[in-house]
Amino acid sequence: MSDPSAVGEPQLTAAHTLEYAYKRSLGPVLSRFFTGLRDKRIQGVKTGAGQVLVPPAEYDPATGEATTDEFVDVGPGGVVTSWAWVANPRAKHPLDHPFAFALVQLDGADTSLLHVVDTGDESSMSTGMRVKAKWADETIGQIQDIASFVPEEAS
Amino acid sequence: MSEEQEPVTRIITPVKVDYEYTPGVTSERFLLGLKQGKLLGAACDECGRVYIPPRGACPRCAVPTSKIRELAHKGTIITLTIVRVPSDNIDVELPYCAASILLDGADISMTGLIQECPFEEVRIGMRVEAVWKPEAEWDPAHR
Amino acid sequence: MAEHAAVVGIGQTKYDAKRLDVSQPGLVREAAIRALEDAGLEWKDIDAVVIGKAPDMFEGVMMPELFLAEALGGVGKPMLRVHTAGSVGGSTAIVAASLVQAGIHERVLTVSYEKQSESNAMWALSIKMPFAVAMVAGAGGFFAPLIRGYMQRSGAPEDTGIRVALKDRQNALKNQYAHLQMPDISFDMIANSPMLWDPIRYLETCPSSDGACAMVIADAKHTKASGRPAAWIHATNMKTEPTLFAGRDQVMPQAGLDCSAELYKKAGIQNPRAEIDCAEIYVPFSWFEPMWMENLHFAPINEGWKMTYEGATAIDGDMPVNMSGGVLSSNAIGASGMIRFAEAAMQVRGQAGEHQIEGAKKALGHAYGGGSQYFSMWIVGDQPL
Amino acid sequence: MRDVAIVSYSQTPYVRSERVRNEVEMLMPVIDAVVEQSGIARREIGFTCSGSTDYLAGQSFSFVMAVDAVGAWPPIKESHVEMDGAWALYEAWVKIQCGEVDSALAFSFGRSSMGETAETLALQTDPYTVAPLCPDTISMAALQARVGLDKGLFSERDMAEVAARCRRAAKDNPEAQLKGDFDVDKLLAEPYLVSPLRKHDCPPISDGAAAIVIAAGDLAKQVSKKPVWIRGIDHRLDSHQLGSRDLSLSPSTELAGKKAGVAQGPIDFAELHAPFSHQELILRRALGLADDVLVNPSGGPLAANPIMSAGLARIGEASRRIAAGKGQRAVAHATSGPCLQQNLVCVLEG
Repeated sequence: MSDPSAVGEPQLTAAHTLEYAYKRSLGPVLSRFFTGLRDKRIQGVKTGAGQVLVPPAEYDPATGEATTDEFVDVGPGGVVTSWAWVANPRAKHPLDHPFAFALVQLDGADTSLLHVVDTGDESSMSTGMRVKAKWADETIGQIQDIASFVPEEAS
Repeated sequence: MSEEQEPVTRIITPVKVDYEYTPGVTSERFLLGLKQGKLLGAACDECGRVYIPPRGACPRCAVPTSKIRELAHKGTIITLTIVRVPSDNIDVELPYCAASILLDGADISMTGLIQECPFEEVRIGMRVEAVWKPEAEWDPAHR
Repeated sequence: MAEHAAVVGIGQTKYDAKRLDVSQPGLVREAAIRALEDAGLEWKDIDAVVIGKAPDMFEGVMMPELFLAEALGGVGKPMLRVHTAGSVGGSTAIVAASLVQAGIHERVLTVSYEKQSESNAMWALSIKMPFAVAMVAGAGGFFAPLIRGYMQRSGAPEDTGIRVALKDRQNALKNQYAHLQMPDISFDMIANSPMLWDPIRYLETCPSSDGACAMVIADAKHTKASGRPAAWIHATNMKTEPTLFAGRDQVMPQAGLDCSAELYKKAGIQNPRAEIDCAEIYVPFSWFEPMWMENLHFAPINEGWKMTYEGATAIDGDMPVNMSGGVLSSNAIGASGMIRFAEAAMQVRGQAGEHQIEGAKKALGHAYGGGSQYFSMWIVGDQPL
Repeated sequence: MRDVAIVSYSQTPYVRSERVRNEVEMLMPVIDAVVEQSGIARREIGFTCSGSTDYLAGQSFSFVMAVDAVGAWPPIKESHVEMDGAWALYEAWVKIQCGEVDSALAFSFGRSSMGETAETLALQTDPYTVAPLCPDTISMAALQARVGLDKGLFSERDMAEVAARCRRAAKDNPEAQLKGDFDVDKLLAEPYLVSPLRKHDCPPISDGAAAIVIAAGDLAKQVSKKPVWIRGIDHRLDSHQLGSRDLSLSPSTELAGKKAGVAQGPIDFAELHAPFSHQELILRRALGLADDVLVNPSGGPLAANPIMSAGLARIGEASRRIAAGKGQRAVAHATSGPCLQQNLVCVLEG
């Protein structure tokens, strides 16, 4: 039986792109969060056990129960709980210069938000450092309304 | 109330994924055949049935179709539809007739456009012939 | 070996073109919560979750079950994601049932959904690939030639499809969850609607819907203890054949013929038309009702259209089909198969409200997908087999 | 529960790029081989289940084409999960447990090389608050590694040692992709890729397919001289939000391991689906493996990481090693989702 070989190069190749601008309806909880971002407020939601989830979720990871309708303002400052230094950003990354993806526990929140920290260089990053949200020039109600987090003392 | 105060209820998140696509050994042979004005089918290594366009396997036997067969440019309409709905993935002017055509010597029909004939005259069982685009417009996409 | 399993809870969302009031988690949750409430259960009672949906490109989320973990109370539990094209809702229910029948879990939640308003179904179904010239648009372009093939071989009257569409659209008026509600629907309105993919007219096609459907499947012990009406699963079956191969009969696929024949055998059914009280089958384009009547052995080959014509498939006929309004009235693609399975279960549980078939004891749920190549089916009854 | 055994395993040699063959051409020889070695006639196999994802292939319904490689004529009982092939194996195992069939084929496939997989996998994250930032898999894994490092659970040297050991082990595996002898000090002198991960902490990009045939008790004994018994198999899910998890732990692996009965006997070796070096260290702990348990003798995902098959391959590699008499009881593991969100654990015995 012939077995087409994996070696060599194909003669025909073509670029193929999947592209679509998805329109996502948000439901009540995320709607509140994104409306807040547009107004330069970061809000978390309380779970039945009183934990504050940021970003707010409709359902409690611990129990599966719906979260409450109690929202609280958190941040804009917070603590970096983990970070990954991206020395060579990809085109799809939010920043075009070296930055850190980070988990940021905002003041008043019990969970951490995944976002980016912009410090310029890796040596100024550390776990436990204080950062604060830097807003985009124009906020429209999307996660990128927070342009990045920056060191608190530098702002 | 200004528009600014309306809550955000929907967001737009663009998703773009880029690929470099390769068609596979058997499809490539078929596509290169088109470039030379040939309709290259492929026969199953086991049952000998001829597939066009070949996709790499005879699905009945799950074995490769490695024997290339050049097929005639004539065939018979098996079934058809007249398409009157636009679609992003189609660049043919509406309405058009798409038919399943069993080429002489093939064991499976391929889809083709039926042109140069009024729709009402197209029917199942009708004989048709492939008309090639001017050679200058040939590319690995077939019609 | 196999344990008895039964549907003890069913939940559906309202199907609509755009459910802009909910997120994806909110959508699946709505169906899941209703299924739990119907079963009288809480999240902690659920052992595992089986979720199904059609291509991820509809919503632009890869393996969305991962981010739906919280919404489906899945944290700390086993979760499976099934995808078998249009038949997926049915296959998903079957996988969930098998977890109970195998004695692995006692109570399983199964959910399927689609939120088509987040993108464009036609785009997601017919993504243009390099080196291929697309000549058919969406599912209609693919299935229209098969319908023409059926018309040719069966000699069915040309208005058969219109009659199916009229029946299903009238049935939908009896179903609060149905997407398309057309109180003034008439034969002429359908006949005069635009021809999209000849011979399929606009009003003979399914809509694009947002929606979710969920069921709780439990073992015999919990089913009996619940004291609630149950739809006992008498038999399930799945069959697949390749999309295109030499000699394939795409109009009357062998996979469907075999799948239903085996299903009836497992369920102890000798004469399906006499023994099955009603059926919810996957009819995205009107003409598939007569085609599937033959494929499901309810009618001899080339005579399925007679059932439509004689009114046998009407809600007051001897073999009612798609009492809920069917896929023609609500089509949240990934959920459409499960809705058929759930509606069959609702009938034998006596909870189908205005579209209830009086005294239904045995019902068929049917789904198909791909190029008429994936089939999933079940028979449910008001008593254990 | 019925006794069920793995009776054969086959895979493609893992390569950086299957550019010439398409998915069907890649799969056919693998399925041929696994069926041939199973001793069960193709038409006699009771159930078939595959695992794959449309986002690797760049087209919707991409699993449909794979049916061409199976020989689904006359029609077969068949299903598909949009998950790693390990979960396809799970569905197949369930089908046998139902008593409905006595044998089953599970397979999976993917050509990661066609796209930018690290970015594509970012589409798995929450589409509202996370995916728009495109956190690629390497960056997310780096966030996870940092948590473990900060807690002092492991060091960068430990991570480099994992990478060096896996790639050394891969030298004995003709089908592995990235293999060789690496000096840990030299590895640690390399710059970070996404700190705290260096290139060696990350998996290669691999294309490939894998397939397993399983059979119930009597049939397994009849067709195979060395059936490898599935003594336990379970899978669990963690929360999706990275910020609400302790990323240095894997509670779902721990729970699945308990349910699968990992601790009910001595473990000779483990095949862990840990695409990033630190994940092996997290999984070891979650499974309660003793320090001397040999992990990933095949080289593991650090030697070849065919997305959608890498989990099934762990189970297959473990079964192959047991069948070869190089161990009696092993644990195999598969993962899915960002930072080990979903995990499957399978206990195998000779």
